[in-house]
Amino acid sequence: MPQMNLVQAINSGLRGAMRENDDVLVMGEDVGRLGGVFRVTQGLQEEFGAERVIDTPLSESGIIGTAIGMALHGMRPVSEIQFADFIYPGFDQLVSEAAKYRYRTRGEFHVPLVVRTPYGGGIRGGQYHSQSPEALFIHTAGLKVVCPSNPYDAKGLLLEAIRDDDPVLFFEPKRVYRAVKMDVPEEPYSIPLSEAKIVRAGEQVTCVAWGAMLYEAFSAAEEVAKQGIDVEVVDLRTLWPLDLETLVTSVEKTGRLVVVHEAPQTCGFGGELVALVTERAFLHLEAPPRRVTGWDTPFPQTHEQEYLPLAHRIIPALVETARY
Amino acid sequence: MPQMNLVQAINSGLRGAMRENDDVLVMGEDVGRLGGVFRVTQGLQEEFGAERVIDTPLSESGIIGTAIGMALHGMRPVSEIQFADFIYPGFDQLVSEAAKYRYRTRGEFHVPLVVRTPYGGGIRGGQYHSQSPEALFIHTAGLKVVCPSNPYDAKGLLLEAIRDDDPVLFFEPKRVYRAVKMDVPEEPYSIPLSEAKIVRAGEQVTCVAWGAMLYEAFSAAEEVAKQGIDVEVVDLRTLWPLDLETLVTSVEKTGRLVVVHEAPQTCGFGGELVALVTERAFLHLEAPPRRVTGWDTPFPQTHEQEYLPLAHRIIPALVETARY
Amino acid sequence: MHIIREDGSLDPSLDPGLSIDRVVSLYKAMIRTRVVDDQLERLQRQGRIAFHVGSLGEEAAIIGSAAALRDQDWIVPCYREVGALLWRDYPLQRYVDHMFGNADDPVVGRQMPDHTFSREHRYLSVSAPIGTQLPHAVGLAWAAKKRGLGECVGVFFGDGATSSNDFHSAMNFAAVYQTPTVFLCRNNGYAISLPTARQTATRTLAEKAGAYGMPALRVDGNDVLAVWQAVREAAKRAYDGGGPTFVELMTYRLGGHSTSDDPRIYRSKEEVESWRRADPLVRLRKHLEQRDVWDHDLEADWRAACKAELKECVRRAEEKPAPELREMFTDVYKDQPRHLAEQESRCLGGPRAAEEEDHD
Amino acid sequence: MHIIREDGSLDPSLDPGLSIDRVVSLYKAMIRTRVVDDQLERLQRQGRIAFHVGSLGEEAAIIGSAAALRDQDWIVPCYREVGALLWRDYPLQRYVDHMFGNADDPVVGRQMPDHTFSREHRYLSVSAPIGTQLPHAVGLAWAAKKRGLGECVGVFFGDGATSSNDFHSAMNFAAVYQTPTVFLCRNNGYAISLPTARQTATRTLAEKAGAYGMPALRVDGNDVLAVWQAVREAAKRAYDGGGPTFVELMTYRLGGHSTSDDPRIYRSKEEVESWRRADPLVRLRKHLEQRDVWDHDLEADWRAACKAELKECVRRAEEKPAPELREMFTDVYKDQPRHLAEQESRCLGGPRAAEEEDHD
Ligand SMILES: Cc1ncc(C[n+]2csc(CCOP(=O)(O)OP(=O)(O)O)c2C)c(N)n1
Ligand SMILES: Cc1ncc(C[n+]2csc(CCOP(=O)(O)OP(=O)(O)O)c2C)c(N)n1
Ligand SMILES: [Mg+2]
Ligand SMILES: [Mg+2]
Repeated sequence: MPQMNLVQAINSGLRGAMRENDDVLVMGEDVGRLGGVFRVTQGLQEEFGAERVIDTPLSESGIIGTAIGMALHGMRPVSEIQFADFIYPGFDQLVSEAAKYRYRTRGEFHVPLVVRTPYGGGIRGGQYHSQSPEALFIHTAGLKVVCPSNPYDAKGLLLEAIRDDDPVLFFEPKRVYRAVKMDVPEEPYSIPLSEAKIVRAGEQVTCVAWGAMLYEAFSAAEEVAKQGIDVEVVDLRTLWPLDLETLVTSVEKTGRLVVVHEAPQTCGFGGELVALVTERAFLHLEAPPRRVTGWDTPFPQTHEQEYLPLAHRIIPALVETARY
Repeated sequence: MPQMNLVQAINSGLRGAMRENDDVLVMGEDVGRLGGVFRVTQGLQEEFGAERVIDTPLSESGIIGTAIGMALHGMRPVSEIQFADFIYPGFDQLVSEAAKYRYRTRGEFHVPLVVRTPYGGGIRGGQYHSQSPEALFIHTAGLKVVCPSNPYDAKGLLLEAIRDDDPVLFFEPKRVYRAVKMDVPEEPYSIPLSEAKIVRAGEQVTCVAWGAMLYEAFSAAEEVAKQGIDVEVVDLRTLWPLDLETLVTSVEKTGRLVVVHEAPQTCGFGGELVALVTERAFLHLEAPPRRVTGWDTPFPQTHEQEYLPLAHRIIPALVETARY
Repeated sequence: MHIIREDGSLDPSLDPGLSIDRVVSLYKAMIRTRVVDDQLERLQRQGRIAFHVGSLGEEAAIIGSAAALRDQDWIVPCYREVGALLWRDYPLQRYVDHMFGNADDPVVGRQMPDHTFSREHRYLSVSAPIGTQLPHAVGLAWAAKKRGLGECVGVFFGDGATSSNDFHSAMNFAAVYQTPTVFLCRNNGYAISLPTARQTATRTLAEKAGAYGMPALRVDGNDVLAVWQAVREAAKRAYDGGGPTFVELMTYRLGGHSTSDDPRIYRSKEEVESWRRADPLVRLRKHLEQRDVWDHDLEADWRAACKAELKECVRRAEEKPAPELREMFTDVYKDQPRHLAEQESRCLGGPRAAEEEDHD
Repeated sequence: MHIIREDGSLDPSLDPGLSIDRVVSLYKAMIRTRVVDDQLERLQRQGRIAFHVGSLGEEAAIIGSAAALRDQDWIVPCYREVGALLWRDYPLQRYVDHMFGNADDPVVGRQMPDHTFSREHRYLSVSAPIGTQLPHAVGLAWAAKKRGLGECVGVFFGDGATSSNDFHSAMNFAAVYQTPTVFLCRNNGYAISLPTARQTATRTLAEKAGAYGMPALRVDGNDVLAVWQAVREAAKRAYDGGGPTFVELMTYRLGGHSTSDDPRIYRSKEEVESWRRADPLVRLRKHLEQRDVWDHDLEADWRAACKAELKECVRRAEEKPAPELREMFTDVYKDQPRHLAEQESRCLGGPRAAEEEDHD
């Protein structure tokens, strides 16, 4: 089986989806001729032509808004937003239109749209090339939000997202793009949405993460294992709709929860997860749920490594939570 | 002292601010000649002229974006967005620019901008005239978010917001616009931001609300009092930066928390409040914190009264929490 | 551009040659829309419906445009164009049920009144945010082109919408990709209280098309034949692979912006009066009478028939129950996720709001 | 419009009559910018700075525009215009400190390199999102007008930015309110990989101004005198209450979009070569040599001086420490709120990231 990094796996997923369904097309800034600024769509225009791999003008509202129109006609556009930080000009189309079209037409129309976008820190991108805006979309009823952590999941979840009949935000951890390689089948396959994965079984603390921070949570778990603290690490994979069962079951077992994400803490998805678990597993909780997140500031550049909730910040949170 | 409803109090606040400072101006769709679709700016253009009470073209990005430019020059624009549901075309300017300008210039430039907008349900407005998007802005570092519940607070908080040197989102509960009248001084006065108010002292459950739902929380508290349940009702007034001390102190006393808001539950501000209180008052909690909120659907029309977290839904939450 | 002159006579050089029956059917549709508007406004004032946004004075622009498109073409509405939907034989009862948000409302009370849609009639969904429908119309047309279908898309919007973000991206994408889209700009003089002259510094809205390299037409939107002619020309260009066209329909909003508006605050009686004289119905009626196909009795009978039809629909609509509460929790996604199933049962199993809570 | 011909000779009929010293100073500023660009690109390739976005080939458009504005006028940058800031005597050391994000960086490492600003020099802050600065430039000019100051505002942006939402609202507001704004559109042929010809269906970008009722000028952006002339004319109109002007500066991005880009993937050597022959520096140098105010030695000395100056700044910048960690937590608001004070002490009191975590 070929080894692929995240960029190659997503590229392979797009290729597979476009081969199996003529209604699938890719559009965005610099996705065609250049193959995307991260080269995720490299080679697609050669294979599928400029009619299906479309270089668009510089307008996120156009990229998302016209894709909604194509989706209403029955096509399955995959729009790329060059950086998640630049999704805001298309925000109105996502929250006012894509998210509500099925509801406001009682299902007569729906929007099978996927919006792919690289998110998060790790490339010294400063405040406009590092953001993690997932919470804004999770708060918007009608959208699904996916965030894979590894190449295998990324390809399977992307194919599933493209087949899904509702709009899906697909956040790609740019920090992982070329950092991890693993076996990924050439042919299309799919991984169901809304299924979390326990990537490390443990008894004492549940640590939830996704995307790039999953690796930090994992290495922190390995680290504290040396101190005899046994951490269960959960990779959410799909952020919304959430696989709450897996999460609650884990916390019912461990009685302790640490949530990790890059986005600022306040009103981030971590707060929602803490609230949900506290509501449902209150009597099982032996320590206050903890959040290890980006600080409540814009994303900095020089000190990026101290802004991100990396292992060095997760470790003490796990220890304190375990020892509470 | 004159009696004013919410519309009159805000109008009086704007008038006072414009009289005491020539740099204050009002701009937005239909705010001048018409006096606003809710008549909040009625009479201002007559007094201050079309140069300071500006009818703008139909562009929220223009209304907010050009106001940021004026604020960078040292003026104090107050932009009106006709309904909070229509703020999204201006979202990029708020989160990418207004929120980050001070940080990214180390304070050399700042944006003293107030964005006023009616929010929430209660006028049969359906999904595009009823939204409560406060969480999106609370999640954005660099913005302040205010939401008054009554005419007196509204005028004082508005004047303070206009004097504040940072961008402030000022959410007005349209459901309350003409529903409440109270004594409001003619002359300007101000109420500090980030100070919550305990509107009903109680011992057994802390109930947090703001804006229109404060009345529902209050009447629910009065109702359960008849069953001998003593509820403390907190009006946050400023949502962010938060007066966490008042909240935590109250929960340390009561050991129980119920949060009420109109926005959908998932990733709403309620989740953040539950997480914060659980993190800080864990050992005082005698029951799982509860959220009574809008459902995770777009805002409906016919069944608006069942979508909103009105007293009939708050009462059982208070009772169950108290009896837990 | 005029085809029917003020006095009702036809400029023979411009006559698009519609059969007289067709012209009569246009007139009858315009009258029907007018009658429906009048009645719904009454119902709103009586508090029997929550809201109405009408098309008083814009019937020629709306129905003339709809008539110039073919059945396979899509209509993407703003919110004043139910006349175009009715022209496509959308059942009046369904529309009235929607206005009451009752159990037979196609959107089961999830939207405000006048937020219609119908896949069967190739009519997308009205949404309140201004301009958001424009990129949809471009994408829809783009998809039709990619799929090799002969469809074109007519999209309605107002003068105010030309200032919206989405207008800019839609116009640009349509021109760059040459999508078969017809931009139907109802320049009715106002965006709520803002006159078009202060919405933009250009003299006309048609000029805006130039910024995108798109051809434009500008016609008297109160002259149904001129509207039909211009829109047909634009649609032809679209079918023939000639790409998009911007059509400015010069008209006037004779009524308030909606039932929530009081236009007397921002415009003069005289201005409105002068436009009443240009009422598209009056002019077309003159024309039909000159051609001896219409008279006072036919007018009276038709208006009575339209009114009776509506009243019967209203009677039925008011007898129907409200939509079931569980309708609030479906169609957020194709399959209801667990969290919504839970919320639904919590809601259905919980107490109901006190009646007086109901701000009707 | 040309003023300096290909061969370096001046078209006397168009000569704006700048003193020869002034023209020389323009040339020297252009060379200095070019040298700084070259050196910073090297530093980035050596991994000593994280990123650089240069102005190779666009120096005439940038410095000619800056020179045509007065000291009291504001410059609102896109991200390639540090040459304009240096023209206003912004200290080179400060810029280099910023490029290294060290303790003396005016923004203390909170932004990527090349995100400069300076109130002292009336130069707003660079931000990455395309187009967002345009409404600021309109609001800034609007405020200056309301306050009765004679200021005007020049705002830089690229061809790609003309497709942005904010371009549309900024152009419309500027024209409706007649703000003293000069729109400086650097049409450098590309938006990263997208050629201007596929960014829009119009032949020129200047045509877009018509959609807003705004006058436009279109000049050879590689001819510093033509740029100066056009921008001065636009600025004059602004001072005289004539409102905004759109100026299209026809130029070419000789380098990559930024140090992260590889332009060979999307454009041909031949195309680039043909534009190298139109290098604004070469043309202006020819002109100065014809006027006997410049020669090989002066050129060599000046380039050497610029290089030495930069190298000294780099030496100093590299000696300086990183900004203090606590700088991460200030200036989110004027006064630090309690939650940020808490986060600051948690961060400062906590462990540090392992060095290898540092993706430098
Ligand atoms: C984005 C947005 N901003 C504001 C509003 C409030 N609003 C509703 S209709 C309207 C005026 C629209 O005018 P125009 O486009 O000319 O259409 P018309 O009503 O005249 O047919 C406004 C400002 C809205 N619906 N959407
Ligand atoms: C809203 C937004 N979308 C996408 C990007 C990514 N991006 C950065 S520069 C650029 C191209 C800009 O081209 P142009 O406006 O012509 O300026 P130039 O770089 O040519 O000077 C793009 C797409 C961005 N910065 N902001
Ligand atoms: Mg209008
Ligand atoms: Mg460019």
